[in-house]
Amino acid sequence: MRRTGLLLSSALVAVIGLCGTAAAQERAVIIKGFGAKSGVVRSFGINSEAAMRAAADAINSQGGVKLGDGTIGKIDVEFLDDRCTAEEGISVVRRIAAGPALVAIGPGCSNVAEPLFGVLQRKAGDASDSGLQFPIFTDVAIKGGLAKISEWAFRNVPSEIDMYNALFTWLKTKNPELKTIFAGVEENFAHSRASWYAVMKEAAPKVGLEVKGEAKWLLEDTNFAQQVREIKAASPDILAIAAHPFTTCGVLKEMRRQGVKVKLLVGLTSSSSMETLQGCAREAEGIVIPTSFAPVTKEAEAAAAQAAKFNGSLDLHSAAAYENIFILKKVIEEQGVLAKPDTVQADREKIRKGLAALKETDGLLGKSKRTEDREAVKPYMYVHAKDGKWAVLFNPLTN
Amino acid sequence: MGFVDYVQAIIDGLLFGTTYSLIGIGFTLVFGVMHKINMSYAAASLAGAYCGLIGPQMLGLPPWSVFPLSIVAAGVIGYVIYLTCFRFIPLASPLATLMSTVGMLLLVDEIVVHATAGMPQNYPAIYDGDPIELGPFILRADLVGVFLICVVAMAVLLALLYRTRLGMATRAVAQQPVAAQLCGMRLQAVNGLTFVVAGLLGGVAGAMIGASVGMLSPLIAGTITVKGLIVTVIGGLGSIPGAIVAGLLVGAAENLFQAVRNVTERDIYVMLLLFAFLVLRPGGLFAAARGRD
Amino acid sequence: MLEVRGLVKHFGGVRAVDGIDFAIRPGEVFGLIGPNGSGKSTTVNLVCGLYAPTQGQILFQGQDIARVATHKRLSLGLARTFQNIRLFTNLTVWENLWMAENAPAHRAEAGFLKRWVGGRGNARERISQALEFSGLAHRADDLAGSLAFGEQRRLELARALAARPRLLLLDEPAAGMNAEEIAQLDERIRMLQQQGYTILLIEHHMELVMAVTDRICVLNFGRKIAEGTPAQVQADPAVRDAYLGTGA
Amino acid sequence: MDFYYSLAQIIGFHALLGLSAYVVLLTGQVSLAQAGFFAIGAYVAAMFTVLAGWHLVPAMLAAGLAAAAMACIVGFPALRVRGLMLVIATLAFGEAVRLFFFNFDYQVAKGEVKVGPLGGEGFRQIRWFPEHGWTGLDVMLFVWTVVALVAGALWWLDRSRFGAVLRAVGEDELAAQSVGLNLTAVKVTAMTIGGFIAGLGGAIYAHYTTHIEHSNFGVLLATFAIAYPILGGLRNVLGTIVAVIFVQGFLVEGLRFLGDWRNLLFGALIVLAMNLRPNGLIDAATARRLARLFGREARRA
Repeated sequence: MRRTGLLLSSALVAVIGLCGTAAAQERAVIIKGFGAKSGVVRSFGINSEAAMRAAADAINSQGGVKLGDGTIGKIDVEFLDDRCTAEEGISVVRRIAAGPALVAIGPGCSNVAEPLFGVLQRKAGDASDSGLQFPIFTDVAIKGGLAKISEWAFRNVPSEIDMYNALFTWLKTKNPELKTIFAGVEENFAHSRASWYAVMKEAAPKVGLEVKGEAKWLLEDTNFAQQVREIKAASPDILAIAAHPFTTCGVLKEMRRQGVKVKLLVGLTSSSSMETLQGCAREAEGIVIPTSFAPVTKEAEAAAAQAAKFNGSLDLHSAAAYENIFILKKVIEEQGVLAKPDTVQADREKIRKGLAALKETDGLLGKSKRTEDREAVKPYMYVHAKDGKWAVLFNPLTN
Repeated sequence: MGFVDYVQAIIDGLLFGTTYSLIGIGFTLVFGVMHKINMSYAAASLAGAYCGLIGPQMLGLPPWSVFPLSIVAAGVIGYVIYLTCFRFIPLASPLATLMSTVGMLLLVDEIVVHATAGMPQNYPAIYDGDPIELGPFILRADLVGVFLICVVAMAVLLALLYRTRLGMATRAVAQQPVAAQLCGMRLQAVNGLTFVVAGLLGGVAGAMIGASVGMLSPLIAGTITVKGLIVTVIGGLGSIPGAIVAGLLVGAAENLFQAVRNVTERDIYVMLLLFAFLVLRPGGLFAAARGRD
Repeated sequence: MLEVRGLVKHFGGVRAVDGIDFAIRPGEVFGLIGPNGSGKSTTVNLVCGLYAPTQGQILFQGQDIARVATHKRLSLGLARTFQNIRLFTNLTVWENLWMAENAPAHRAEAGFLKRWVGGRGNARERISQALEFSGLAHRADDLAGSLAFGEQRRLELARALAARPRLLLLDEPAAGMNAEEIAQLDERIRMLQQQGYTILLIEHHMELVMAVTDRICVLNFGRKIAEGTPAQVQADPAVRDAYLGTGA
Repeated sequence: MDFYYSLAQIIGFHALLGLSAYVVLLTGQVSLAQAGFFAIGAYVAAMFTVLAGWHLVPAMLAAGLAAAAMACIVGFPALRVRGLMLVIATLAFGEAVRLFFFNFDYQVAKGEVKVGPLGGEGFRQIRWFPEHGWTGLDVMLFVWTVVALVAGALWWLDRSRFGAVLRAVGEDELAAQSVGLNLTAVKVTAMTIGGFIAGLGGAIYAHYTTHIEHSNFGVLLATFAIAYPILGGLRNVLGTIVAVIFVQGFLVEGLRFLGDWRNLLFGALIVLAMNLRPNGLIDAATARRLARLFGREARRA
């Protein structure tokens, strides 16, 4: 154990030394990122890390953060891999909390976020609850309603309920001939399930769409002949696919083979990433997905270019990581965070209070609202796959 | 759900089951020769298929080049696995090779993840036309092609095992390793070659899985490993015909369970069926006749 | 003591044992001999329960044990050694002997818990005696697998004896032994007989069999072809044919 | 410090998982069902503390007993198969357990929210430790008390006749039968003990993560369960615990500073370890050296 600690601390020293931000008059403001950088969701981790580094770089090069005692703070980002498992996620955050970091941004997977938030103290200041007291500001894990588990948990992820309600309303006014909807659901992925059963299936009837049922499959399934026949039998106008890119593509390919066509495809927010296009650009052509990010504003374009410099691409997930750093900068300045070694716990409490007090935050696409439950209501738009790229179909902000 | 649907479900399952058969044969082949299980086999087969993608994606070769490249790559990976997980571990430690190949499985998977960032990769189909219609039933044309390629691969394998000197050596080593050595066969060379042959076959399997799914993702490796092992034991350890039949059986059974019940319960029944099968018929479908001691 | 009636065992189409009868009287050394493949080993395996007979009865002290589970036969008083020694090679010599402590005699001496999860103390005395008897006392703490061949044979015999059986099955105990070792074995078998053990000896080594047994049963092709004292059997022409292979 | 307490907890419940496989492995059975028993323990304990409001200790015992009962039931049919067949049969059983929890809903209203296992959504808010004000140190001491009790019991069992019996059965079933050992009883007992230990481990796991779902208990966890005793060597319980520390403490946490390389090295180091030490990290020679260290005459030459 001691050796592990030794190795770790020497590594930390090395990282800090390399970054070269800890110059004499400045103080390092340590923000840690964590998420999956191994396994099938590795791209999430790579992009989030790149976005955080890009944001930190942007802030540091524009003068850094003004700390409570007037010193200039430079943001120092390090990203840790949790392999998308609950155990490691908890362990990583405890490791971060044991160090000088003021706040952590992550995780990437909802199945890490849920247990992790459970480990945190439920009500801040509740002495009878020995849960961890450390602020977490989630960028990626998107499953609905998780932040209400703990007062130390904050999220800046899009609210699927709002996005899909609006999307269906818009679709219905734009194309009144669309009458029925059918879904394909990845049953063993909590987020995908929730997106259909708790979000889309509720939203569709409100705009007069008839729900014709759903076909089900599993995250790692490879054969969709049966499900596609169910889709064919239902012959819906709209097919909503609540699944991640791998099975989304699998189903779309099987539909092409069986010659099944629907008037409109709607996808899961998380699938509006490069993965889908990497896997099945041809079949996914035309799929409509609501998303909280596309490089449509000047800020967003600049941010995307910045992230690319750090070998990552900005999508709806990593854009949140980018925004989070800026939000945290604002909170740190407002709350007078000191970032001194002996004020770590007080600083964390200040950040928690600051985040909780926010009613509105700046984002790459515009203002986001914050809810009582520490969640965000982010601006969104609809994108569709066109010629192997994501293109904006409709942007409620500008129209 | 009517009768036609159930039959259609079975047909789909049978066609898809051929890929399970190929993986099952690879497991069984190595088991037959070394009496050891190579847990990393399915992952290595998929890794071979991934390597095939280097051709069209990075070297600008035509799309069909993925298939031969996948096969060759998988053969090479097979030999590397032999060297790293079997060659230097004493024969008397079966648990050690079990564990080393599990380590290899994790390693191979992670290499693939690092190379692709875990993103699914488009994989060309072997045939991209309309499905074949037989009365009320629909057959995926490309899967029929995959089925035929699998059958050819198996036939080549059987010919190799029963018609060539290498095959004879392999079988000799499998049955009487000491006697075979006394007859001048180099045990290590034969074992290594078995891994190459199994690897080549795995390459066919990996490529065909990629072609029939239309994509590759590290997500598949786990499923294919479990399915391959199931097929191997249902077919009877070391039995190639057994693995073929069992692959089709597993493919058909899981699709039927899915049609009759639903997808979330499907695998429970597959697993319980397997458990019951193993307990009631511990030797598998094509168990080698047990002699007296 | 042990009586076998009409014992039949088929393996698929092969009639390994095809209707054998014999009876062993208490206190005698009974030999079972025959050429290779005559069904000797199968008979032993039937008696100790590794195979279930296709037909026939195996009466041990008047009780039919043909369907009794293998491990229970030991507690009835039936212990054996194997042709190709089967020791627990990764256990020590001492522990090998400890394993057999499951006979009725031990049950009477120690309760369930003491027997199963108890330490070594309560078995120490008995096991040292067994070690002394087989001349292995100096190797008690060595792994069984590290013993020399002859020592392994002795250990296996000691293990069988540790169960204090009424009938001891010795399956080719002289296999692979040199003349000196066989002489020792001869002596040991006689000693066991004096101590009151009944012994079923399956053996290829004719000199040994003729020297130590009281009666002999000769098998060929799964059938009994002769039974009697060593002298009677040696004089039997059918036995000579079977061994010399000359058709009558 | 809290991080190290947390890491020690992880090592603790993984050690229980490994020890559960160790007992079964002694009888020569490679069981991939341990993750299933672990899952049963996790769900049962969590249901008792969250839904019924029990204290953790009785809930853990109940979890252990439930897992043991299931292991006992599985033990009987599984006896009929050996070797790789057994590996797959137990794998099938473990997966069936996992998939059962994937389809298992049992929710009870508690205040304004519903709690309890909910199929694919999992079972959240298993917060017995923080709700009762246990600090990281308390939890760690508790976990390691359990581990020490279990490891101690197994150590003692290993030295008793029963331990030798387990090894004897693992080595040669035929000979074991012929010296009067009841294979069924021995193997099923080993399975049951293993199930109990896995159940305890699962109970701790559920309360460590506060949220459990079926996907936590898959084939990977089952593989780890057998990996610990194999990596550690079957000489004694220490091997398993050393292996858990090697994997969880070194490969997972200790190498974290390597960032991207860590996960690649994970598999590679397992391969390397098996090449260098095919009989486990603590093999016969090491065990002898350890014994000498404690001033005792080596028992196994």
